[in-house]
Amino acid sequence: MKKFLNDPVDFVDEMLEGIYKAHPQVTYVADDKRCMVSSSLKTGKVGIATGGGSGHLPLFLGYVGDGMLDGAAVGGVFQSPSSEQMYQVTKAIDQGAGVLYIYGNYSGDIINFDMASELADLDGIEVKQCVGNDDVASSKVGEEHKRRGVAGIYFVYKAAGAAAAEGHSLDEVHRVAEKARLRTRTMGVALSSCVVPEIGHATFSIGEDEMEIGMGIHGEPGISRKKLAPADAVIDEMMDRIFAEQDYKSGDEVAVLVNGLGGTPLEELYVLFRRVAQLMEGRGVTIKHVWVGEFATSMEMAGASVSILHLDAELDRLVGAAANTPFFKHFAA
Amino acid sequence: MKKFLNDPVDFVDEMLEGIYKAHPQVTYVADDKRCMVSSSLKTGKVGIATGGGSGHLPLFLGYVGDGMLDGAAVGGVFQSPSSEQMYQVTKAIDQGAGVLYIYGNYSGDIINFDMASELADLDGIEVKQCVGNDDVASSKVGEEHKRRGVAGIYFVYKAAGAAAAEGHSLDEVHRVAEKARLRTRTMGVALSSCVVPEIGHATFSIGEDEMEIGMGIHGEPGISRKKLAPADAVIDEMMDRIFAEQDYKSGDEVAVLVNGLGGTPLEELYVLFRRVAQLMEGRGVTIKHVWVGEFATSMEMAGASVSILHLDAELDRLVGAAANTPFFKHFAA
Amino acid sequence: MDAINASDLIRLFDAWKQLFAEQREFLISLDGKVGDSDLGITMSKSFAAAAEAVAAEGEAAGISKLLRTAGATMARTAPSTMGTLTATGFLRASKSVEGAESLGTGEMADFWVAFRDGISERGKARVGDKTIVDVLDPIARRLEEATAAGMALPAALAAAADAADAALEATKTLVAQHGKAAAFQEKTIGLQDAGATVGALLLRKLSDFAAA
Amino acid sequence: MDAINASDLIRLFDAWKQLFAEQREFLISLDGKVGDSDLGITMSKSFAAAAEAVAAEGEAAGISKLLRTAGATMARTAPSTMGTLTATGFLRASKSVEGAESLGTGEMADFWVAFRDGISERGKARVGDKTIVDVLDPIARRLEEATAAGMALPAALAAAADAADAALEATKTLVAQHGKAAAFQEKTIGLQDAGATVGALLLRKLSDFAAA
Ligand SMILES: Nc1ncnc2c1ncn2[C@@H]1O[C@H](COP(=O)(O)OP(=O)(O)O)[C@@H](O)[C@H]1O
Ligand SMILES: Nc1ncnc2c1ncn2[C@@H]1O[C@H](COP(=O)(O)OP(=O)(O)O)[C@@H](O)[C@H]1O
Ligand SMILES: [Mg+2]
Ligand SMILES: [Mg+2]
Ligand SMILES: [Mg+2]
Ligand SMILES: [Mg+2]
Repeated sequence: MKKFLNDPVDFVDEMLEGIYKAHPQVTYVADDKRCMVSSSLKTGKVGIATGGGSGHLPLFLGYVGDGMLDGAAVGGVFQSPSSEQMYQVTKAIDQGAGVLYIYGNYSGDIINFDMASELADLDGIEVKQCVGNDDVASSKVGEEHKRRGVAGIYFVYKAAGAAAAEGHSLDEVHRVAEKARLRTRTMGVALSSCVVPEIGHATFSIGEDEMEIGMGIHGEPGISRKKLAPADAVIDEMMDRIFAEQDYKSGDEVAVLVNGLGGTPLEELYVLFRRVAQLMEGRGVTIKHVWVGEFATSMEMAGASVSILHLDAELDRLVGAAANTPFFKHFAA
Repeated sequence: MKKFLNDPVDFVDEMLEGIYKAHPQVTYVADDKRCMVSSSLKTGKVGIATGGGSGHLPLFLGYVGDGMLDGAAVGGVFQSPSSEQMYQVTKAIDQGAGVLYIYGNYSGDIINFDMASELADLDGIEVKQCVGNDDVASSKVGEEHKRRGVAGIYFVYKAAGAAAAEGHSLDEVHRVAEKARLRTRTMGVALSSCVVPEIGHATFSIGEDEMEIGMGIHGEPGISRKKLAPADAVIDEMMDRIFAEQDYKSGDEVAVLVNGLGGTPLEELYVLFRRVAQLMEGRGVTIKHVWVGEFATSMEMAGASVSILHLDAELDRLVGAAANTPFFKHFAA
Repeated sequence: MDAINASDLIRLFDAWKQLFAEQREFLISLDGKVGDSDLGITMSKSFAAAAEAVAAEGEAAGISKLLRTAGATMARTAPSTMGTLTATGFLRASKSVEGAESLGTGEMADFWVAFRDGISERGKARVGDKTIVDVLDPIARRLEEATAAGMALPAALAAAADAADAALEATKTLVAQHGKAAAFQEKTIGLQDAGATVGALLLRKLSDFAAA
Repeated sequence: MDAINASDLIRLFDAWKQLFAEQREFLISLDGKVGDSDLGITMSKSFAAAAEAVAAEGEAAGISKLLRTAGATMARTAPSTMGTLTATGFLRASKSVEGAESLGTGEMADFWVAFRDGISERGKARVGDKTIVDVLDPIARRLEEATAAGMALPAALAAAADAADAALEATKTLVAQHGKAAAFQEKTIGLQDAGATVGALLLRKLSDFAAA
């Protein structure tokens, strides 16, 4: 294991110490660094909380800030935070308008967020949930409820965060989040494994010339493992899957996120985006918004994912709105 | 070699195609994608050009945009762009107020920027140069002119870019750039090699449990290769070198950049920053500005660097100013 | 022993703690096959924390309170799927044995019925879904039968542990429906479920403990 | 041959192109020891481009114009340190042989003196700094001596190539002062300079070419 760390057991908490020292825009509650909240909560606004395991920066906590989320419960590496931590975050960010949970479709997180919402309910805090399941590779059409949540959750955060910032009600923000969720599709590909600090060795092994299409962000298996193909062919295969699911007609508009899993250089992500843009052009689909970079990682895993959000006028406005978090900044056009 | 690419020979140009498709804020001149300029040049403003090899994104071209640079000549992976390309960029960004070159201290770049400035001079364009040499590890005190330019050039861009945006003269912008350069120190550490696409194998080899302190961003040798130490000890050793060079007194203010070389997860960078913050606190030095992330990479190399800019009131104002480029966004406080 | 009292319970948690310390690498690699390798870490952590918490609380607290402490501690320390499910199991078990001074065969049956039901409600998993529920169900049923038959605790637990082992073996034939393993679909056939392994290990250690 | 004319020069560039195609891996690994491994790539690229450019231009352009085209092409194709320095060398050589119909011993001396001076000015490197200048200097001086002594071209170039090889060998004793290798300081002792190797290879091929 080649990592900058002290005792692996302290990894997450030392990372959090670094984050709080670097970014006064965020703070924590309940005397627990793993209960992160924005330092400038807006009264009357719908609160948005997320949560999940560490090891995916900027996911999840990185999106706490203006125009995005209000709080995040932080788990150990690839582990769910506790229901208690989620509940503490919920209490802290509720500004009377209720709280929306947006997180990924993993059993540990679901079980804990469910427990947290029961606890919040006892306090009279209204909670709604939106469970990201954008990973096309993880289950077939008709079984979308089994799909994992991966990088596409960024679009859900962005849209719901902007809607909440505009002052809409919990029902409205929840509606927007659900719409963004249902219109987001992601396909990923991994080239190498990550190493969980407390485990100390690669989560899985993969041949020097192999790729795995559809692999999950914790190393969950994908659809096919085969010889690494040229970048264009990799994108073609991934986009075929996405195009097969939703009807992108000429004149439609989309937002595109090309996400690096951690170990892949930014240069390569742009080579991948180039091909995505060619395919969209070929279909007469306009790319209205583009993000290329690391938005949801798996530690040092080499690989990438492509997420497509099928826009309508409302989503176009919301994803284009300004946002300013320690890890994500966007100037409105 | 595990990379997303098509023909390695096309790597840089396909990356650039992706960048231009993604970011209309930048465009190119002379019918050469490698001559990048901002799409919204401001009349009368001092132009700032940079240039250097590819493989370091967001360096160099990523800083072309509002509040930062006006143009960048783009070379092959780890190769200098040509003097002709630099000259074309220079001509395009000159708005009558002259052009400042800011680039790293590498012989290929120097030779070519020298040639370009001779060509620009023939056109009556006034050119000044600022050659980044922040890498403390690459030469001893008294031989600073031999030091390599690494991630700390970001501070020079930021300060000079803000000064140019404020409307100062070439002499003034050059003075600010030189001040930022002289007050910036960087130390780096590498854990793994990068792979140049056209070469196809690791540039250097390093043991599974080794680190190299002071390694350059093309794999140039560092000061010492030894067993990977705990994160805090690595930072202590690196910061000792920086503290030995400049007198940081209690009450002083600094800006800190913890930069990932490409393959190191963001989580680890925050563990490193935590220790930097502790050391600064121990000396009574205030960290006024912090950036943690990838600012100057070496493709997929695992490793990190720490750059310290010793602030004065002017630099404090300039590095804190707003900036908006495709790869770097900063909201003024 | 014929019944497990509060002081025994504290030692039992210590035995479970050691068990999962020993099984850490095994569970990591088992979960690694069709999951994310964390199970060995979360189980060793959560049982270590629970063992320390009940020891710190002391036998005077009584069985129900100790189980509640164990569950709450586990929920805090290892909130993974299995961590939260086992926490839920102990919290429900705590409720089901409220007032009991010790756990004989009957109380033990109540304990594991509540444990099973809590986990299956929280996780929305049914028998046959290839989860820990597949071993918890025969454990609970065997203990209910043993209670009806008036069996002594050690024999009842031995029978339940055997049933658990058999049920664990049977998980090999199933396709995972929940958690990270669900993504592997047909590939999970032939593999024993990791969570079910935890359930069988828990019971075997409990049976050994009661037999000693 | 006693002199190299424009048509020969085009074939010479083709020979250099093949030379650096063959030496690509060797130069990559040589530059990799105390540099960034790009030298094999830039040299094979720049000479391939130069050879094609001069062939496309044709012998009618004359020697000086062909050299100018070669230099300008190299500057565009491979603007690394060595790429730009050799480009500068050919551009200066072009100027120094303006009007010459062919390159005999005297013109060849002018060529390499200009080549050396151009590189040394552009790179601000002196003899002993462990760069290509260390082999260019004896090459230029040996050709000047050969001109004074009235030697024929093949013999003059053979002598210059021998001097280059000896000078290359001698770079092993030096400490690098320029470029990426400078960072390696004492560690560069014992290694021959990569750029100097390019200089020696250029001359040896030129000598072989003139001898054929
Ligand atoms: N919804 C569920 N209900 C009951 N048990 C479940 C459920 N999901 C997963 N499990 C059990 O949890 C085990 C995996 O536990 P764990 O490694 O903690 O999960 P994860 O790493 O996915 O959070 C599985 O082997 C299975 O027995
Ligand atoms: N300033 C200089 N003047 C002359 N030659 C130089 C200079 N700097 C480097 N060199 C030569 O260039 C060679 C390296 O060339 P190259 O690999 O292209 O450099 P880089 O990769 O550093 O751009 C060295 O071996 C040396 O001979
Ligand atoms: Mg990375
Ligand atoms: Mg180079
Ligand atoms: Mg698991
Ligand atoms: Mg080189």
